[in-house]
Amino acid sequence: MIESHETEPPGADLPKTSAPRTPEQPAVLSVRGLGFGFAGETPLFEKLDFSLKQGEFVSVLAASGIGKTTLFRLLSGLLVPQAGTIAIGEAGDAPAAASKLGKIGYMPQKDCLMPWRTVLDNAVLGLELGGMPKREARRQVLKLLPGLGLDGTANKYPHELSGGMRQRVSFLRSLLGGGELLLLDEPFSALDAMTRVGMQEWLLQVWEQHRTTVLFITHDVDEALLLSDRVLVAAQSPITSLNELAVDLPRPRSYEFAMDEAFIDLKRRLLGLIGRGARGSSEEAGRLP
Amino acid sequence: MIESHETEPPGADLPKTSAPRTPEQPAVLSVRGLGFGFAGETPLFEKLDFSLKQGEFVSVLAASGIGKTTLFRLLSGLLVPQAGTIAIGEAGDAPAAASKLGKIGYMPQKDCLMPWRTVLDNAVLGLELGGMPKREARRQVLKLLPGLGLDGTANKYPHELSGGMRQRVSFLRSLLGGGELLLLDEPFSALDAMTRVGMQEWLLQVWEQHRTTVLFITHDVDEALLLSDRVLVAAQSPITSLNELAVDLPRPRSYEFAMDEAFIDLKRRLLGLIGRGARGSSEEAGRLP
Amino acid sequence: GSNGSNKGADSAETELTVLLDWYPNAVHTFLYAAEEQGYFKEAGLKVKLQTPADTNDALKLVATGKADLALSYQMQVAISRAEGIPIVSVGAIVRHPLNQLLVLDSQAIHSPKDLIGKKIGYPSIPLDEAIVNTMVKTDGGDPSKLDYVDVGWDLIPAMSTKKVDAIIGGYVNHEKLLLEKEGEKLIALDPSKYGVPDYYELVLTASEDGLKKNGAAIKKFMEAAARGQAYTASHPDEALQLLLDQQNKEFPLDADIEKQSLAILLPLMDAGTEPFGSQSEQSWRSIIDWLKEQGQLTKDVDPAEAFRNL
Amino acid sequence: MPVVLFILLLAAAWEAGARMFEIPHYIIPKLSDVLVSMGDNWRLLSKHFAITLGEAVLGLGISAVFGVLAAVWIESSGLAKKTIYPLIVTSQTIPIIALSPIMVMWFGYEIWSKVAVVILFTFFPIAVNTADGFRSADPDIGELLRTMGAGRFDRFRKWKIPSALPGFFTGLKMAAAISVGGATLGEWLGGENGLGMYTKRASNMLRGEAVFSGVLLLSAMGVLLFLVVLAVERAALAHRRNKNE
Amino acid sequence: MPVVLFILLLAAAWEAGARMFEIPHYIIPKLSDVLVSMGDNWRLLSKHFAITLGEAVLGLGISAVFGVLAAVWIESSGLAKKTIYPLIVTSQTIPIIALSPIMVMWFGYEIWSKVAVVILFTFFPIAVNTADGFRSADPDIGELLRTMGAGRFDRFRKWKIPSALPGFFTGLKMAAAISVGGATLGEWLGGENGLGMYTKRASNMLRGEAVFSGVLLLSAMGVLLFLVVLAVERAALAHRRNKNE
Ligand SMILES: Nc1ncnc2c1ncn2[C@@H]1O[C@H](COP(=O)(O)OP(=O)(O)OP(=O)(O)O)[C@@H](O)[C@H]1O
Ligand SMILES: Nc1ncnc2c1ncn2[C@@H]1O[C@H](COP(=O)(O)OP(=O)(O)OP(=O)(O)O)[C@@H](O)[C@H]1O
Ligand SMILES: [Mg+2]
Ligand SMILES: [Mg+2]
Repeated sequence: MIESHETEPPGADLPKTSAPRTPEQPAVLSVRGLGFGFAGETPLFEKLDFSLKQGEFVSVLAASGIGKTTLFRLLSGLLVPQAGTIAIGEAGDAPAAASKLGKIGYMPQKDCLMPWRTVLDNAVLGLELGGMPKREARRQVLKLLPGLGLDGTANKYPHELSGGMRQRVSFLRSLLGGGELLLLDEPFSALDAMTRVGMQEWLLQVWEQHRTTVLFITHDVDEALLLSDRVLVAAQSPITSLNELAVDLPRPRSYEFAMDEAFIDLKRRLLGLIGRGARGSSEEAGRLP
Repeated sequence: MIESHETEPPGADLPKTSAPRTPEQPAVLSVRGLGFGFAGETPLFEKLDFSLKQGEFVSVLAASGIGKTTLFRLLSGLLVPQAGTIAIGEAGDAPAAASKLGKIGYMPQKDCLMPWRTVLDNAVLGLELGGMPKREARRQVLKLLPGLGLDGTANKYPHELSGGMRQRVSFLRSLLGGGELLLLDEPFSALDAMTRVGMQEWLLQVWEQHRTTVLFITHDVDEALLLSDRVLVAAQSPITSLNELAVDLPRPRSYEFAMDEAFIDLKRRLLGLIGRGARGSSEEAGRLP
Repeated sequence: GSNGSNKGADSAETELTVLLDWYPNAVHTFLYAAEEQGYFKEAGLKVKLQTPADTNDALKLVATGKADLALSYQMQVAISRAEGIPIVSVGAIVRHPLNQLLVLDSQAIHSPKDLIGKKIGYPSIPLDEAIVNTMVKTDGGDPSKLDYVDVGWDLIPAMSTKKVDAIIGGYVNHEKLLLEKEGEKLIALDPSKYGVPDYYELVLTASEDGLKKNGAAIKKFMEAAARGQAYTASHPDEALQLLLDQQNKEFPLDADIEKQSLAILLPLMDAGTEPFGSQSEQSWRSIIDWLKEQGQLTKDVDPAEAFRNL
Repeated sequence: MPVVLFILLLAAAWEAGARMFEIPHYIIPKLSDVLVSMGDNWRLLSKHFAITLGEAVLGLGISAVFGVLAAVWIESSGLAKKTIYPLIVTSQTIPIIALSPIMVMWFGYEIWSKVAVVILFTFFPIAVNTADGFRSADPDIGELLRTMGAGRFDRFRKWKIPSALPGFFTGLKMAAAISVGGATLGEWLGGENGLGMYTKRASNMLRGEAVFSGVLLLSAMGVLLFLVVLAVERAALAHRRNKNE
Repeated sequence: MPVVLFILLLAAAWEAGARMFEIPHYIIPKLSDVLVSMGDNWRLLSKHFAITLGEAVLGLGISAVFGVLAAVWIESSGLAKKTIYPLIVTSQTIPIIALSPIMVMWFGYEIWSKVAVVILFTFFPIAVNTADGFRSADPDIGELLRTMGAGRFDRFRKWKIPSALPGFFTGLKMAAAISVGGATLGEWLGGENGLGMYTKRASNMLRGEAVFSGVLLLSAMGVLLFLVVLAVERAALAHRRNKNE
């Protein structure tokens, strides 16, 4: 069950890295022979294999519309694979689809905030479901809001927030939901560079503290390189395999490194992996009426 | 009425640039002494002045939650300024708030697709409102879909699309809506790099063909520099003025230039202008419960 | 269920539920008199008066034992028996027709045959059609030329708004009085004068089972009721006042109208030398024969079984 | 299929219950007797059925038109909202039977008094549900249309109406179910024809089987109208995500 | 304010119309006469008012509980949807008055037969609107809750119920308006008390003024109940974006 596509990151033994990863790390997620397509559509996945190890931070880079969100919905148990298996947790062979639900923190691409709840009550949802008393849950979340740039919004309703603020509330909610595996679907796409860096640092802190395994969809190459242990790239549709790039940069990382030789080299390799995956291309651009 | 914060872009006389811009260009949008804040909140704008000239492509860069979307809603006439005036069109002093509506192509930050309409019927909306027969409008739009990577989706409903596809449909719809001024609120935030480049080139084509004036919100510094004649930066809240950077790069531009000295210099200046505008900061990151 | 003895403080009292034919009015004076004068109590009865939605409900409730007695109509009892509803009449309360054909005086209608070509309103009861048909035929007219309009509940507005020229189904002691109070002049044509057998308008009914089980109590009830009627006949104003007092707590009756009504009713309720409520087989036979003739009975009904003189 | 099964089950329960508990036939007749009576009077019943159906459908149609118009009016004018809406609500609180003389005075004994009662019954659910449907329209789409220069009319057509459709159908379904009750009541206010009249006369003649054949047919008519509306709804909202599964 | 003005206008139209057209007072009395009659019988009327109000409120309360339960059941079970829902629809299509002996047999002449009619009237709009409210819930939020490990119960509580609230209130508002009609009809089926009985008797006595004071009070009661529900709705949905403006 346990696989290792990964080479040991050289920064693993740096003092600040609190979660050392070895090849013996158990697979917390393993996907075998996954096949799926929506009814009446060409399949999105065929015989796809991959796995995540305990405590890994892995990014997924792929073209829009290729099936990333669908993959997340499969992993979280919302959709049922048409072929293959998805196993979550140490005992990689046991659980059925239903049991995936609740073991996962999932941040969907759309914010999906409940319009009838305030920011605070939206963020609190996971704790509430976990059985924490509402008052206590609110108190804890209230303390976290300023760190996300959401101070003063606790009692606002979602339609009174900016797009980026909604995204941050959704992000916070998914983190508080708990679960050993965190699936984040373009969590920072609506944020400006500064806010985004803040969020990334915040996420890394959480990750290191809790040793959660993170699978992270992004369209930002720099972000992928900065955050991940590995980057998975899907270049063709249907997805039959994921190309993989191990990011062997020391941690903690920051955007200061972005000009470093190693980083630029990785970036070049990553861009090479991506290839020309986008469906749209400027050559075909039609004329507006 | 006519102002010129802008220096003549050196690339203006290049053969490929089809829309030469001179300082004499009339202001198509001029904002004077704008003041606005939501009821019970601190104001978002105070005594804000700025203007756009005919045919200009201007980007806005600012932190999440600072008021960009609100500014667009003011410009498009959906919100009414509490102070100051917003004038659109050549006769800069005449029109009242209501008359702005319909003169503008507005792509909102949320996709706002009609869930009961197919992709095709959503995209067609602007033409339909303009009085074009439905059949003809559909025919024209159908030809445009492949250029946006949306081939085969014409008869899908929004909930069957990926996030990036929905964004592209919304983008197409706003372009087809017509209007002399195009307000685009983070139009490409959900797109991967390749698709994004395709869309950017598509947008530039349209812009050059139609000489529309474009005001473009983005969080991507490279994108802003690649597309714009000027970049406006709002660094503090409430916004009392917009810092401005003229992008005097020749057109057509491409990401190949991103490593050029001039580009990197502009980028550094732009990043300097932005400052630390984000509300969130990693120092304040709280602990997860 | 309401029959059987009351297990309360006064266990000697038998409880009887009596369903009225309509909301309480002058025709029920004898019941209120018997109650207020204590005749029921003296007879060891506890009587509960109820107003049902209509008498058909009342008949069915009595038949199933949900109530002990119900005021109903002689013809309705005959029809019930034909439909297999085990109802028996135990007393004739009003001994002659109250339901008469009412015509506005201005219409120049003086006898039933004058109705040819006119509109006759009736309240969704096919029997009423049969009554008018017989009257017209007896009077020498052709009933097939009559124009009936089913006016549902509202007899009086139908006539006063000139939707119909005549109405059947109204009572001479109620609808006629009310219309006259509004200043209309009315002619009432009595069916029994035009070929319809003289029948009992109102009878008191019990079920066959109830009669078996509770016969004694019902007999006592009839005796107490007879005393109530006797009191009403001798002290009409006082008796009526008992009814009015009782009703004014719930709904104010029109004292004037009820007084006139009672004056009309008293002679029609008078059994003469017979005891109050007594019935003749002759009356039952003639009305059953007439109903059969009119095709209103789906099965034959034995007149002797339809009533019981207690 | 399960529905058919369920109906058969109910029918069996009725027949068995009537036999087992020895319920007097004049209270609840045996289903078999009702069906026999129905068979015997088939031609008469179908004539009355057609008449009542006509009243119900006519009333329902008029209600649909005016209910929607009222909802549109309420939605588009603050004054209408403050006047029409309370008036509509009030119209529902008036006990019709108490005012039957007025109904008869105004509409006579012809079909119109029955149609009027049907309208009084069915107008309300259609108007209220449609109005609430309008109100549930996503304001962001409305804003978008405004920026595109869509006037009130276009916004109504392209935004409010599609948004109110599910509510309208909820109202219409309810209205379809109760329209038959309205027609029945209307017939009881006076008239010569229709199943309502049939049941009332049967009831006055104490014919339990005939009453129940009338009631069964009236009920079937209501269910039928409901199903027709349901089918139209299914077709109209086929592609809505959370309508119809 | 415009509402008050509007009511005054209607009142004036009534008074003027009754005077001008010389309609018999037992069909449409003059408003002024009605008010005088109301004043004269004030104590009696308020007693009957209280009784009818009690019936309406009790029936409405029971309907609210069972209507919501039925909607929940319909929402959560495919079988219930296929059986209960048709049953509820059918219950609406049955002409109640035809079955009055059954009502009386089962519920007697006490308050329960009236409450039963109120329930029969009001259960339907509550159940249907609540069920449609459940169906309109955003499936994306439901999916999110599932990923968070929320079971059926939690999803119901935190997603379906808040989503169905507007629909529930639409239904409850309608139910409130018609509950009074149900109570009136129930009283007509038999009873001694209540405003419905009062109007029925008055109508039999050709007392137009008394009929209309009863009708006015019944109407006012319906409007009152409606307004109470409206106020509760306003409070409960205060922060919803497109409810209440
Ligand atoms: N419910 C659905 N029914 C039918 N087709 C669907 C459905 N959801 C998604 N699809 C299709 O599946 C494909 C993959 O969609 P998905 O949302 O997984 O893409 P994605 O990789 O997340 O893209 P993006 O980066 O734009 O979010 C798309 O072509 C989309 O049209
Ligand atoms: N309808 C509203 N009512 C009250 N406050 C609002 C409303 N809409 C926006 N705001 C507030 O106004 C501020 C600016 O919002 P706006 O959407 O303009 O931000 P933005 O610059 O577009 O941010 P982003 O980049 O995240 O989209 C935010 O603090 C937000 O909470
Ligand atoms: Mg996606
Ligand atoms: Mg924004």
